[in-house]
Amino acid sequence: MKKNLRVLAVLAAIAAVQSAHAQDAAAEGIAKYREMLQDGNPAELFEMKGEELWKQKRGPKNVSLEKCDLGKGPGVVKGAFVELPRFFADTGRVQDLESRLMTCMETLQGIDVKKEVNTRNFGKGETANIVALSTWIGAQSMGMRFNLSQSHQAERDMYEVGKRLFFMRGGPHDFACATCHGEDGKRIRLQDLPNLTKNPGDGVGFAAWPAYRVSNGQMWSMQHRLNDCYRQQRFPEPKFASDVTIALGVYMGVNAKGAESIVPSIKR
Amino acid sequence: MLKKTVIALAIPAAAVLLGACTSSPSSADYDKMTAEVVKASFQDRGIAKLDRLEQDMANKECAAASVAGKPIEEKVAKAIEETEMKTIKWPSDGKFLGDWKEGEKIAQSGRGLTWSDDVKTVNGGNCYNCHQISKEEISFGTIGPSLYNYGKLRGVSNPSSPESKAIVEYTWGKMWNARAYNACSQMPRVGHKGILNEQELKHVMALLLDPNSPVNK
Amino acid sequence: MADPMRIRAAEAGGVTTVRVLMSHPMESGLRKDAAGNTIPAQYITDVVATHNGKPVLQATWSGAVSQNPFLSFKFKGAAKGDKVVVKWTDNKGESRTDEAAVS
Amino acid sequence: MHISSTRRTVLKSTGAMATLLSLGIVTAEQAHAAGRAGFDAKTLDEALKALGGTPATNAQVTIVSPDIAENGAVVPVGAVSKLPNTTEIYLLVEKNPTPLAAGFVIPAGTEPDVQTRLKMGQSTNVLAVVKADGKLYSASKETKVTLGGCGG
Repeated sequence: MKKNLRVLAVLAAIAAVQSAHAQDAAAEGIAKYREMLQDGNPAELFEMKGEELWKQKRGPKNVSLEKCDLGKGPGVVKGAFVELPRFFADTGRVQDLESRLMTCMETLQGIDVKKEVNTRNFGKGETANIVALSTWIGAQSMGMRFNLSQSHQAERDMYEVGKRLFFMRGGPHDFACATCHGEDGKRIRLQDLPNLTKNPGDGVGFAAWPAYRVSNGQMWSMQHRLNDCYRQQRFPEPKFASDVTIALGVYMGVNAKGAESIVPSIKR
Repeated sequence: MLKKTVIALAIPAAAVLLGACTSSPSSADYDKMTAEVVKASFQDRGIAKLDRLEQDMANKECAAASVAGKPIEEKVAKAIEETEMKTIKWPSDGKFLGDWKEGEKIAQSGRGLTWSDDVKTVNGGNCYNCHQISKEEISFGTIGPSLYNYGKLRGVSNPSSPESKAIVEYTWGKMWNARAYNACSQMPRVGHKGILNEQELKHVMALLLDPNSPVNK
Repeated sequence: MADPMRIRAAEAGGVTTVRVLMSHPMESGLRKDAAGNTIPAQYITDVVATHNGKPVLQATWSGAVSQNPFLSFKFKGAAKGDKVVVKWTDNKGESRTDEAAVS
Repeated sequence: MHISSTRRTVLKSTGAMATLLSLGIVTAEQAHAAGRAGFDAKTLDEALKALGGTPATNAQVTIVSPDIAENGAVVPVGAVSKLPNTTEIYLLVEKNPTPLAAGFVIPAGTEPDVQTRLKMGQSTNVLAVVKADGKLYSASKETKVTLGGCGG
């Protein structure tokens, strides 16, 4: 069932790619390549690790994360991913999946995550654990559609801040998120660029991360994806789970309303 | 009365305070909130320092227009273009074209100026990321227009002839500072921001305008 | 210690398709790090799959197999519930064995 | 539920060849010689020589590899043989520094149909070489490797 949904979403994404560049043999060849990669996505290795981390007793308090409230009540995982980021009353903040996991690891397990998370090495320690957890939690909402809340004022505020960040031009190249992701049907080199100012379609853009990157064999959560976007934008670095990253998540997530999640996906 | 405690977190605090007196914050309130979020969120890394977040008039006005979902005001656009036009430096020796083979290498490279580069990294032009250029390279972007046959289509058979002067100068100026011609152009201000130096720009000029370049075959 | 493999074995019409994902860097020994030093080779050299103790596939690999390797193959004669065991060994002598039931 | 279907056991061992030896599917000499013959070869010809000579192309052998790969780090490659008594399958990437990438021994009862993912440094011919009834046959196709990403 889960597998079928994944395949359907991928086929839809490939069909979209093919119609956009029907006459472009190269693009078709690449769509075929991506289709071939779907069977055997190493993201599943991270999913396994994430599930284990969720259930395992860890930290100074020696408890699991099974009581963690991801927004749908303590321990409810299914469907949580497609509603994040959202406002959490206990922290008084809008939080994305990764920052919420940090809260749970701190409060439930007593792990000093703030000291542990490090954008300089997403593949090590607690940062890698958060990536694996995000992969598994994301996968539990596979085939579900994004539906972020905008009912709390703080959520609406974060959307407006995110929108401003999306269009903010700076750095030596004057790039903004919008430079690459503000219009339909554009490519950078051969990569199709989703238009993130609206719902770019099922399984693309916000609905495709966490993803396994074949170019470097790493599993990337949205925090890592945004971090590398800013690197390529030639900006300074956004801190892990900082409000810039969360506001952009709200902006993209709200815009993606109705898009089907194919997480965990596989990417170039 | 109880003293009100202001929560240290920028966003919920703003929401609470603003929510108390007005139904929803104004666009200017959000601009301010965004500035605070930016200040709290970014950090220096490698050669990418916080000063890169400072916005000049051109970036500020163009971003504001995008947020509002409207084209930039004509008056503002003119002012930007005039300011940017003054930044263009013309070749010191009067020669506009270098070696197209070198130009192709620069056009291919997307390196330089990220926090994972260092000061010694030779910057690329990032050209193929957005433009089709030579026919041979099938991996090209479409954010900018195709530049295939750039010189040929514009009738440049001899770049140093008087007939070609206008287009040669325009091409140089456009690469030095694209926003002198189009206030909110997405193209980096390649010369003005020091992404490529004069010699490197000459090589890219040759790639586009030399009749022997594969671009014009 | 190496992370577990992900093994799926599905029987249909007498043929069992086995799909395996292995957690491994597959470092070829040909790459250099940022400082220009060669990254030492570490890759899986041997993979053996068995069904009821009988070998159903043996693979010999070089460092040209991609990171976090994927392997898929088909064999006859397994019933649902049977165990498929996969073991890999790398050039440094590290190894890992996991199993899955045929579904 | 699929996750719990994989039970994890870690075993200390002296290597897969030892397992093969103990299982009796290879003799000690075979384990030593067959082990890595051809994997050090620097050219396609040398690699083929190590496998036993130049194979004849045969339509019953299929190489599966994409026309274009978006990234050379992970290219899906597979081979299928319809030749009776296929006992070995090899995958070779002509322009890699060492072309022989993978070899598979196919016992009776296993179908000559394997898939994996290979690295390719540049556009190249990809070959499947199979041994059937003791003779070598091959199929090849070209895969173009494009420069992905932003060139940075």
